Amino acid sequence: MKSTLTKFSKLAIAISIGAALTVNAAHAEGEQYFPLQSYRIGPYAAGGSGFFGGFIDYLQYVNLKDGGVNGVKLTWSECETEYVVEKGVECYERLKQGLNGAPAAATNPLSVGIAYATLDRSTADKLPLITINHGRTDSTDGSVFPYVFPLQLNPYSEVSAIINYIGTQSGGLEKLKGKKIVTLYHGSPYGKETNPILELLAKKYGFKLTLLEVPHPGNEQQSQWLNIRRLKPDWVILRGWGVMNPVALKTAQKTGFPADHIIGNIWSNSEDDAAPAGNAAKGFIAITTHPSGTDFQVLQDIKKYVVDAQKGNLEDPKRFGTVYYNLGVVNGILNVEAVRVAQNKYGKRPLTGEEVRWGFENIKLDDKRLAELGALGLVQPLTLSCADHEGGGAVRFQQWDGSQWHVISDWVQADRELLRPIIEKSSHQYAKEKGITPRDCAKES
Amino acid sequence: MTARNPLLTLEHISLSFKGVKAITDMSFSVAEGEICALIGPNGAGKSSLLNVINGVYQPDDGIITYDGEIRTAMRPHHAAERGIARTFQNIALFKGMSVLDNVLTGRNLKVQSSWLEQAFNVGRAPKEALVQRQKAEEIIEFLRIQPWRGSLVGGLPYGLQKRVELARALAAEPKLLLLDEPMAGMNRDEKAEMSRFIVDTQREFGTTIVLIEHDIGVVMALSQHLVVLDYGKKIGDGPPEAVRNNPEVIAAYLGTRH
Amino acid sequence: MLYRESGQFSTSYPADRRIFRLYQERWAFYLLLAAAFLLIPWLGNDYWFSAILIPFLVLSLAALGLNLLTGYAGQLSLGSAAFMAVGAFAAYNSHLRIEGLPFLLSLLLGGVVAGLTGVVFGLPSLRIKGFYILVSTLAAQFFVLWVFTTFAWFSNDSSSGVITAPPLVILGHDFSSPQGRYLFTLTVVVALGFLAKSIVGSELGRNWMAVRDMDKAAEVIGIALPKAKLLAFAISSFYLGIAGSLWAFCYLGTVEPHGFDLSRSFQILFIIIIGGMGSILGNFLGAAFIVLLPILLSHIASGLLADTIDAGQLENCQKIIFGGLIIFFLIKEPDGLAKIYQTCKQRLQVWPLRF
Amino acid sequence: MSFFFEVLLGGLLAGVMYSLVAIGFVLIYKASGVFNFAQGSMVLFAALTFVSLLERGISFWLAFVLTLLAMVALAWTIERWVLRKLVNRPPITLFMATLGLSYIIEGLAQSLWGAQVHGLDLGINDEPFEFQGMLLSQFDIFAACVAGVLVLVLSVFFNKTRTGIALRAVADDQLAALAVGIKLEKLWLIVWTVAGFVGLVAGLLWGARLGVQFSLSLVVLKALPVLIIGGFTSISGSIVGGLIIGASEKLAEVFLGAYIGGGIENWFPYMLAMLFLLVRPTGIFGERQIERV
Repeated sequence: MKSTLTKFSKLAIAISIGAALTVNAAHAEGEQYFPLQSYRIGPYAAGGSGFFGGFIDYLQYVNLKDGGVNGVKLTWSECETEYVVEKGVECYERLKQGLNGAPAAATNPLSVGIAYATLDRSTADKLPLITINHGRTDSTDGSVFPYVFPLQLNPYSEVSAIINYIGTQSGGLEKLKGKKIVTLYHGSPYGKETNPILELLAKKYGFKLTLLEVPHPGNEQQSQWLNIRRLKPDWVILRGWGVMNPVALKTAQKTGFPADHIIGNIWSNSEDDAAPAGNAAKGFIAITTHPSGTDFQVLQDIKKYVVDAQKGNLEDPKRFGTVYYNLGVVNGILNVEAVRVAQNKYGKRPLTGEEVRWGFENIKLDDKRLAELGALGLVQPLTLSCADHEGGGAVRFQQWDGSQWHVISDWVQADRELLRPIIEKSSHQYAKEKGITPRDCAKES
Repeated sequence: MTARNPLLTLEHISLSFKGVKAITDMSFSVAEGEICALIGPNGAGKSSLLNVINGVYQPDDGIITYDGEIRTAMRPHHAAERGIARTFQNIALFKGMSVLDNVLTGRNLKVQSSWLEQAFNVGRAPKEALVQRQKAEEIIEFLRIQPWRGSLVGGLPYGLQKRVELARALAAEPKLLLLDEPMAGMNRDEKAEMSRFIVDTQREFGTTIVLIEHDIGVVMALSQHLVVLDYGKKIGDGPPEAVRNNPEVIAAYLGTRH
Repeated sequence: MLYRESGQFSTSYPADRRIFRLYQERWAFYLLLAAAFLLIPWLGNDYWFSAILIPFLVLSLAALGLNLLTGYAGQLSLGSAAFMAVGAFAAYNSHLRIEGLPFLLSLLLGGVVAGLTGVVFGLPSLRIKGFYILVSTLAAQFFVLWVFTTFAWFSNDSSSGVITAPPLVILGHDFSSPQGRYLFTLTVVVALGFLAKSIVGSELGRNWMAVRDMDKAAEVIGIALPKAKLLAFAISSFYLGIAGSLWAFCYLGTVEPHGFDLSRSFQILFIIIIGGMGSILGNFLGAAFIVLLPILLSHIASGLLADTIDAGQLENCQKIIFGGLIIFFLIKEPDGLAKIYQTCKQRLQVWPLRF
Repeated sequence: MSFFFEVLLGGLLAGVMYSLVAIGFVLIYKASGVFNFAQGSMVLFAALTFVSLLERGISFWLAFVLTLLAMVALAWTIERWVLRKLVNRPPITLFMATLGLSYIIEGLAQSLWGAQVHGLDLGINDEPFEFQGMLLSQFDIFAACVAGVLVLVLSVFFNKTRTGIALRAVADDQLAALAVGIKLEKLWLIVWTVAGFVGLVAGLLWGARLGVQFSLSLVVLKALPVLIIGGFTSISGSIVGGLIIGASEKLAEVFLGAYIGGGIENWFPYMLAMLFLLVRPTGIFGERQIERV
C-alpha cells in the first residue's frame, strides 16, 4: 500500500509541474489565431489528418508567401478531439479565448456532432462556426444562425445536385419517372437527414425511392446489398461515413452491383473511402466540391513554399492533393478570404470573431478572384450573404479509376429555390423554440 | 424423549445429482425445542440434508412437514419467512460488509418500513431503524462480538466469523436454526465457548436447533437427539445413549471407521 | 495529530451512523460545499464551468448510478449510456409534449422513465447471473439507441435527429449561463448524492451488498432477490437517466443518440473502477480523474513537449495510460481511489506515528 | 425463395467469421476463466501488424511469422504482467482487466502503425458467381474453409497433444491440475498465443473483407452473443452459435427490418441471445454447474 501511495504522490507532483509549465511564452500579439479542433486518431482519423493537414499547410503558405494577410501573421494551435463531442467542446472552450493575445477568427471542427454542441456557444461567444460541406442544413439561413456557416454545400443541396446529375445522365429530369433509386444511409442523424428531401424529390420527379439503413459503424452490409440485388435499382446513392464506404463497395461487388452506378455523397468521396475496397471500387462515382489532384495553381504554390521546404503538415507526403487535403486547402482559402474581406472594412489588424463573421458574409468569389487565388476549378464560385450562409450549392462528379479520382463533370447545381422554403421553415421553427428574433437581412450592410 | 410436538418432519426424502444418489429415502423428525445433531462420515449427505430442509436443494422425492405446513419442497426465501435460519459449513458471510451490517441483514424480514421511507428517513423509518439497531446490538452482546462491530467481516479471524454468522442467523429470531459444522476447525476453548452459545440460544429463546458436528464429545454433550447418516441413508435415530449403543452405528461410524 | 478522533463519542445510534462521524470531516465537507456553491461560481470562468466542472459533475452522477448497480448490488452493466439516453430523450419529450411542465418535473420524469426501462432490461437478471447479464445490458445499449435513431418521433421529427435543450428556466430563474448551468447541476448532483448515501446505508443498501457478496446466502436469510435486483436496476437507471438529461441539457445543450454509445458506458465503468466500487465518494474521485487526466496530458504535451509529440500519438498514449491504470488499480488497489483516500485519512489520524 | 436462401447463406458465411473471433474467446475462457474482452483488439493488432509489415515490402509468409511472434510477445506480456498478478481474483475483476487491456492494445496498435485504413489483398477474388440461381462468393467459401481447417487443427491440438490435454484438465479443475504438476503460467502463455493466432487468422479474413482498420476491434461485440448461444466453453458451440447468429441477424434485417425499420443487426443478436438465455441459461453446449454451499 505504501508504495502505491508514494507512486501516486509522485504522479501528482509530475502533473502539477507539467501544468505549471504549460503557460506558453511565445509572442503572438498582432497575429490572427485559428483554433483547430482537429482529429488525427480514432475511427475517422483519415479525414481529420487530411483536412487539417491541408488547412494548416494553406495557413502556413499564406504566412510564408505573403507574410500573413496584409501583414497580419496567421497562427494556430491544435487540440485533438478524436471526433468525440465532449472533447470537441473542451477544445472549443480551451481555444476560444485566442492564443497569447491573438484573437480567434473562426472554429472549424469538421464534425457534425461537435458543430451541434458548440452552436449555441459560438453564437453566445460571437465566434463564427464553419461547417464546410456539412452541418445543420437550416443554418444556411443566416438571419437565424448569424454565426454558423455551412459553406459551399449543405446536405439538402447535396442530394438535390445528385438527383440532378442522375437526371442528366438519364437524358433529362423528366426521364427520372419510373427509375428506381436506392439510398443506402448510415444509421445516424447525419445519414437520415436528407431522407425527407429525397422523398420530396421522388414525388416531384416520379422516381421510385427505397431507403435502406446500415447500422453504425457499417462493417456488415450483406443483407442490405442482397436487398439491393433483389430490387435491381438503376442507381444507388451512398450516404456513408468512415468504414461503411469501402465495405459498401466491396459488398456491392460481391452481390454483383456495378460500382459505376453507385454515387457517393460528400463523406463517401475520398481516397480513404475508395482505396481500401481495392478493385471493387473501380468505377465508383462520388460528388465533390473540391476535386482532388495537384494541378491547381494554389497546390503547386503550397508545394513550393511549404511542402518542399519541409514545413508541410502531412505525415505521409503521398496524401498531398487528396480529397480531404484539398478540402482543407479550400477551407483555408475561404477562412483567409473572410479575414481579408473583413480587414478591408475594419482595418489591417487582428480581428475579432464578430468582425470575421462580417467577412464571411461578404465573401464574393467569382472566376476572376478564384483565378487570383489560384483556385479556379478547385473552389466553386461562391457568394455569401446575411441570408445565405451556404453560397454555392454546386458539386462536381468524380470517378475512381482504381488508384485515383478523375473529375467527370462540370459544376452541377442544386435546386436551391426548391429547398429554400423548407430550410426557412425549419430555421423559423428553431428560432421559435429558442426564442430567437431573426435578423433583418435587409438592414445588414 | 420426543413427547413434544415435532416441529419438523422429513418423510422419504431422496436427492440425487446427475444420477448420483446423495440422500436415499430419509425420514426423521425433530421435536420443538430440542437440539438435534446429524452425524456421519464425510459425504454421508448431512449438508445436503440441511440444504433440502431450507430449500437450497429441491428433493427428488418425499415430503417435508414443518410447523404444520406440508410441502414437497421449500424455497429458501419461504423457509426464511417461516423462521428457518442457518449457518454454512464454509462461512457464507457478506465479506464486504461490517459485522453490524451483517447482523442487520439477518433482520431483513422484520423490517416494516418501505425502502422509500428509509431512503428519505420519513414515516416509520427513523423509529424502526432504532429498534432494529437495538435488537442487533442485543445479539452482538449475546455473542460477545461488540469490539468488532464496525470491522469488515472479511478481515476477521475464522472463529469470529463463525460467531458472526451465528449472530446473523439469530438476528432473524428463528424458530428452527440449522448449524452446519459450527465448531469445525476450532480449538478446545473456542469449541467450549461456541457450545455455550448454542445451549444458551436454546434455553433463552427456545429455538429448535439442528446441527452437524464431527466432534462426538461435543455432540453427546449438546444434543438431545442424534440422527446418524451413512451413504445418504439413515442408520441410527434416537437419544444419544441409545444411538451410542446401536451396533450398526458403531460398525459404520463410531467404531471401525472415522 | 491533525486529525484527532479521541474524545468524540457517539451517544445515539443515529449519531453513530451519520455520514461524517467526526466533526473534522463534517466541517471539511461543509467548507467544500460552501466553496462549491459560493466561491467557485464567483471564481470560475467559462472554460472551467463548461469544459471541466459540469462534465465532472454529470459523470460523477452517472458513475454513482452505475455504482449502485455494480458496486453495491454486484450486477455488471455495459448499458449505462443507454439509460442516460432514455433519461435525456424522455425528459426532452415530456417537456415538449406536456404543456407547461416545469423543467424540474421533466427531469424527474426522464429519470423515472429511465428507471422503468432499467427494470425491463434488469428482468433477465432474475434468471441469469454473472457475465450473462452483460448480454441484457448490451442489448439495452444497442436497442435503445436504435429506437431513438429509427423513430423520429423521439426527436420531434427534427430532420437532423438531434435534440436541443429547452430553455433552462427553473422557478422563474434563468440558469442558461455557464455559471447557472453549473449551479443547477451541482444542486441536483449534491441532492442525489445525499439520497444515494442514505439508500446504501438503509436496509435496501445492505440487501444489495448481500446479493453482491453472496447471493445464495442472501436468499437463505430471506432477502427477496428479485426485489433487490430490480430495485437496483431501477434506481441505478433513474440516476443514469437524470445524468443523461443533465448531460444533454446542462452540458452539451444538444444531443444525438450516438452521444450515448457504448464508449460512454465504458467511460462510466472506468470511473467506478478507478474511483472505487461500492463507494459514493469514489465516483467523484474517479470522475475527476477521468475528466482531468486527458486535459492535463494534453496541456503537458503542448507545454512541456511542444512539437515533439503529435496530438494523435498523445491520444494513443492516453489510451494506453487509461488501460494501464485500470489494470494497475485492479491489481494493486481494487477498491480504487476511494480506498487510497481512506488510507491517507487513517494515516493522518495517527500521524506522526507511522503505522 | 432463392432470395431467402441467398440471405440465409450470406448470413451463415458471416456467422463463420463471428465464430472465428468467438473461438479465441473460448480458448482463453477454458484455460484461465478469463472472459477476454480484448479479443477484438487482438484481432485488430494482428491484422494491423501484418498489413503494415506487408506494406513495408515484407513477403507474405515472413510477415505472417513476424506477426505471430508479435502475438507471442503480446501473450507473454499479458501473462507476465496481468494474469499472473490477478490470480484468484473474481472473474468480474479479470473481465475488467481485459477491458483495460483492450485499451492498451488499441492504443499500441495505432501508435505503432497509424490509424489509416489499409486495404488487404489475400489474392482471393471476392467477385460473385452464380450457383443454381444463388450468388456465391469465392472469398466466403475460402473463409469458411479456413474456419473449418482451423477448428480441425484446434481439435487435434486439444485432443491429441500433451498441452491440449493439460488444458482440458485445467478447464475441468484448476486446483487438481496444479496438483498433478501442470504449469499454469506456461499453459496460459500457450493459450493466449493460440488465441492470438486465431485472432490473426480472423483479422486477415475480416481485414481482407472490410479493410484493416480500427473498427475491426468491434467484431468482439458480435462474438459475445455467439458465445452466449454456444456456451463459453465449447469450440463447436462457437461454430454453431456463430452460424445461428449470422443467419438469424441477416434474415431479421431483411425480412423483419422491412416492417420495423432497418438497421436492427446491432441489437438483434443480443435479443436472440437473451431469449436463449431464458430458455437455457448456460447456452446450448454449456454445462450446468451445481452450486455448492
